[in-house]
Amino acid sequence: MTTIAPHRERSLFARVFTGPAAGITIRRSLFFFMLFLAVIGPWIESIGQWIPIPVYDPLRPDPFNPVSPPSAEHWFGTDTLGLDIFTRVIVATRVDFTLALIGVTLGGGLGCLAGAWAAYRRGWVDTVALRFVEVVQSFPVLLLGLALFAALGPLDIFGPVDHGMAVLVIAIAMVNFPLYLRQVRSVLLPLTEAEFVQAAKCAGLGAWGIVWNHFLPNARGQILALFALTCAYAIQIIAGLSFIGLGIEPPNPEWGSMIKTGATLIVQGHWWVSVFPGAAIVLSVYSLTGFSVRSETVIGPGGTST
Amino acid sequence: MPVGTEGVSINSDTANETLLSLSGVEVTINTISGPVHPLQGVDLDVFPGETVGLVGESGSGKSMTLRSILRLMPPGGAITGGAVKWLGNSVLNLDADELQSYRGSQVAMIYQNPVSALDPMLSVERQIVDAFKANRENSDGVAEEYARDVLRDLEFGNPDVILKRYPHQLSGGMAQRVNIALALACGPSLILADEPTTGLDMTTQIRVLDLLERQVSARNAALLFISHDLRAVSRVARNIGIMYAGQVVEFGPRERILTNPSHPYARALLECMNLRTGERPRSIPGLVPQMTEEYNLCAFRNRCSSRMAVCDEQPLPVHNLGERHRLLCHLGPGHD
Amino acid sequence: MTEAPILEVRNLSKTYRVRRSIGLVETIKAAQDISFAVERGRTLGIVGESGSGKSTVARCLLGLTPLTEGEVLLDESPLGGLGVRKMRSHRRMMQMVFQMPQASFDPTRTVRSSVAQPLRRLRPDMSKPQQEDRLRHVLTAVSLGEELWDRKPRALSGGQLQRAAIARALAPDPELVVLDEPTSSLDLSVRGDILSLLQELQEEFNVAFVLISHDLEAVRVCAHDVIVMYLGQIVEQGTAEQVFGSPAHPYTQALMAASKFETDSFELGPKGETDPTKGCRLMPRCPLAESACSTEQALVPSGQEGRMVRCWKAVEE
Amino acid sequence: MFLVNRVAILAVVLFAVVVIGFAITRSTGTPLYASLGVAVSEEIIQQRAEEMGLNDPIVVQFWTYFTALARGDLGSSRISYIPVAEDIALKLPATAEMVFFTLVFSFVWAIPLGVRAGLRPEGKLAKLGEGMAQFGVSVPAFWLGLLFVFLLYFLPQRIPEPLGPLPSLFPPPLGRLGGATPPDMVTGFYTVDALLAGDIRLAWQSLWHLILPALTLSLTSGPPLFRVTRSAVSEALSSPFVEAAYSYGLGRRTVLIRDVLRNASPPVLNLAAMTFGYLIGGGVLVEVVFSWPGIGSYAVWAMNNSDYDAVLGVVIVAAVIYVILYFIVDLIQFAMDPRLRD
Repeated sequence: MTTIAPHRERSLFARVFTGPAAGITIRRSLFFFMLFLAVIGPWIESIGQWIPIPVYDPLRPDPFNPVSPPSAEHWFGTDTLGLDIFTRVIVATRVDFTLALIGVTLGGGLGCLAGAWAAYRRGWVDTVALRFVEVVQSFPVLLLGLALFAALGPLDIFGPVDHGMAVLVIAIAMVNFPLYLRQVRSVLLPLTEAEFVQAAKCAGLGAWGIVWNHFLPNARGQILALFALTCAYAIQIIAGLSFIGLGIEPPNPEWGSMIKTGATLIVQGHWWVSVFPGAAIVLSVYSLTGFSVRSETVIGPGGTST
Repeated sequence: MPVGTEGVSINSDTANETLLSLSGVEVTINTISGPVHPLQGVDLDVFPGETVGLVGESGSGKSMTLRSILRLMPPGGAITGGAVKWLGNSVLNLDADELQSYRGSQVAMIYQNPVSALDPMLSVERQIVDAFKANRENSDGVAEEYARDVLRDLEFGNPDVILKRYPHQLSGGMAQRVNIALALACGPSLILADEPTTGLDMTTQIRVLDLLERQVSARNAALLFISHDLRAVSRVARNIGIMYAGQVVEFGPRERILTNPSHPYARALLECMNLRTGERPRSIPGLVPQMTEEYNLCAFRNRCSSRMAVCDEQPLPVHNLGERHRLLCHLGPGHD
Repeated sequence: MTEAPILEVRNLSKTYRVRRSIGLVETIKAAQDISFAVERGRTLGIVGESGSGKSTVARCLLGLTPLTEGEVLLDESPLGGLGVRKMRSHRRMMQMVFQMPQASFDPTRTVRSSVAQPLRRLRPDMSKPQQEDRLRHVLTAVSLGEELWDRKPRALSGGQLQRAAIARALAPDPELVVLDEPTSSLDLSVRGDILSLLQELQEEFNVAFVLISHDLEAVRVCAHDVIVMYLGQIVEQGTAEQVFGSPAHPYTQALMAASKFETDSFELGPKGETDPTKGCRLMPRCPLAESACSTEQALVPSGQEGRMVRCWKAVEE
Repeated sequence: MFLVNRVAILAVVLFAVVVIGFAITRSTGTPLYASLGVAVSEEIIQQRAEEMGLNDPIVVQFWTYFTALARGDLGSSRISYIPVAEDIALKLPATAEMVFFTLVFSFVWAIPLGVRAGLRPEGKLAKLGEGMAQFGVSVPAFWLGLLFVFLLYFLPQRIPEPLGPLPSLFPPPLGRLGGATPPDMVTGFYTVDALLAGDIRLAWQSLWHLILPALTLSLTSGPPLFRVTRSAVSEALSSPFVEAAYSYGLGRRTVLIRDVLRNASPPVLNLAAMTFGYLIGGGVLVEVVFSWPGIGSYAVWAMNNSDYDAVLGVVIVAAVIYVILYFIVDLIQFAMDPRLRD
């Protein structure tokens, strides 16, 4: 046979959701499970009436039942206020996932555009973009969050939006912007001299035409891999900031603030208050990192992707 | 050391003993998208001191042939059949230590991309000295002296300056001469050259090629030179092999291959090379085969103008036409 | 010929400024004082080694990089500093085929969509069905099998992609196509294929070519007129018969000998580490060099029309 | 030339860091509200604004801020009235010591495993390394710290008869020494200072307190080091010059050390130094979990007391340390890589 085998074009979906390793499959099922929890979260109490799972109002304290260990009534036990941890872990899924998603999409989207633009224009635009990235990334992520809260703390600029959540989203976006800028730029920089870009110029495409029609599609795989990874990373940041009391405040259910509630209890042996929400973070992050096609894509310190 | 062209003599003295002999060498590389078979039965003999050229298009298995001689396989690759013999001993049975002393001191290689074949972090001197010392027991002083000499041999006007340089400070032609120096420093009996002049300017190509040939013959070493360019090969090599789809389909003395080749592919290639004004340029219809399958029948038959019924039925016969002229084709020597 | 040439280049120069560091700018003269003209429906060959500036000239012609000096006239109207619409009409008249077929197609798009791109952008005067007809016409003209049209580039061989690239260049019906090393990354068995295709298409579409190549054989067979370049300058210029039949410049002679792998006729010295800025640029390598060469360059427009040799030796002969 | 460039870049980045610090400080609506509270009359605000120079042009304000910063003045805490710079200077060694040991632990596990995984991508050790990396990436550091406290401090005490109760493997998460008197300040590293004072028991005790926080941070900040080492080694291993080195008859060991490790080390060193710089401010949560008296805990404490000058002081100091380390990394690379020297 001398003909070239017919080329099979795998859809984006197929490329993301099928992989050779079984571990990947497990992770992806896990991801859809977490996604499912995030969707049903707010209705968990009414769902509890139909199925035999003990769920409660995530915000109603039970003063007679504080810090009780896991049992048939409270699968994950209760915290100092007697709130049911099982219910709260589920309800918090949506909060963490949504904030991560919005923040990453916002910062990442802008970062992609800026990165593509920097790669296309090169020269001083590129230099300025790189220096900007360098400056932003020299602030440790959590301290950057801290500073944001310090700066925006007394200001009332978000109107009806929850102040803590808004600042969290801004923090996530700020962390992700340079990440995406850098990644997209590094993928595209070699393409600026590519002949198909020259060909597109000969075909009369302008700068944005090339960025939109050629650059971003070619960075798509990288962006997708980074997206899952940075969402995972964002969940950790949200939980971390809430753990030191910034962002989402108790008694609103959020994994980080729930761990904070249990932090002082754990030296006394009341492990369940912190352990279960922490486990939820681990599972979410683990399931999300399964989407990163290349495990070489690393988010290093300060979110430097290497 | 002149070598006769009478072919393999049975009771050979050392001069006529085959230096290197490949017979039926097969290589398989396992890739993510399935196995690839770049070599599918390569036969080749090299005698001491002679220059042999291999010509083939991209994907014909030229580079892989050189790598199989040194047993340097890419990840996932393995020699899955045939024999590689050095002075009658199987190279495939060498253990790690033997392999290390075989590489370099017996056979050394010159790479296609001269700059990336040099370690970017080490000076030219360090690299030549290391190659020299790896193959001969000598002190640093001798090695440094040798490094200077070999660079002078390779027509570097100021060896001391070049020795202190790093690879990125060399031009393409200079880097390729440093690569040649490295191979010579090992003191091998056979030098493999993988398209050593392809990336160079035309006017530089010939210089480097001639230099290579002169230095190799001055050291009584043999040279196995591969290229996609028949003209480059014919400038240097006395015997020329034509590769197609992982096999040497025709092998013979330079004059025969250049003027009257027997294999239809070799003829077509010559036609393609010689463009004549006023005539439409020739080409070979069809595509180069992909090496994802193993060919039991002739791999060229779909593009061949002399295709016969037997080509689709029987495996290729080997014709020995004398004077080491060898042919893999159903047509045989007798046609037109 | 009474008709004006489709392309005329007058004294084109291109200087690149390379920033080595803060405050240290190096200028590189990639092309110097280049003048030539291309007649309609004919082929001009530009030969030279790497660094000779032939690709720079191509990029200047296409407007991919601005000229430093000089003038490019396309169909008698100057290129550069034009409005968007004018630029588009120039792009329509002049297209390009690149060296690396794999790299000149966006890996994420189908061949058909890449080939259609200049058509859609540059021929807004054509209706959709007209564009579709034109697309079929050019893809068929380069005899690219219809089953390959909707594949991604990596499923095609180099030769097939180069056919598609030629189709893409011809799609908006240009007057001139610049071919930058169209065969140098292809196998020998495919080279003839592309070259004969170019000859056929020139007759069919009556298009002019600028064929840039280091492959002297290809230029000899395809080109009507030839320019030989060395280090940014034209060293010899004339018809194909003149240049290949009786090469006058030492560099041309060396190049021709080298391409046949024969050096018995003429051999150049090794390439220098630094290039001269004054006098003849070939001087450090030229065996015929004499003192006059180091200060001045000779420019010899010989008696024949369009013939030029930049060498003192040629003056004496 | 490279050096000149890097110094220029260092200056630019440092300047930008200061500008951002200034912008954040001014955008808070503090320093006024921070020092006065919200419930004050308009006249007092105006008066204070005049005193603090807030009515000056922004450039003048920036200059004041900039010159103060150049003198090391980061403002004063509005709780204790101690200059922020003094507080930070006091707490920085604790953080530095923790980060230093973190890096020591990472060098023990991440880099050897990374080299091994680069050489043998399918081997057992490669899988172990990838497993650890995967774990470290997924687990939030502060939660892992809590888990360690529970498993290694609390649980051993509760093992029932006849085995237990056992003494805790590690001390309670209460700072650098528990209740003991710190050694005389020389370097600020308790382990080193105790040894200098000849008090081996104290050195041992401070090391003992260091292990859990450093281990926690090492497990969660080590994965990038592992992965970068792995990919740097495997990239070097597959480069043409390594094949060429083998073809000249150089031995495996020689090639690995001479070519592979040498070419793989710049990105690894780079990342290691950046990890160090990053953890100075990035270990906040672990400091909180272990009540470690470093600058992270200080920043959180200040935040909870709305002591914004202190928070910003820590942020700026951490960023500056990071930038300077980045610069030092460049110097190291400059020394190592001949390609940068031209």
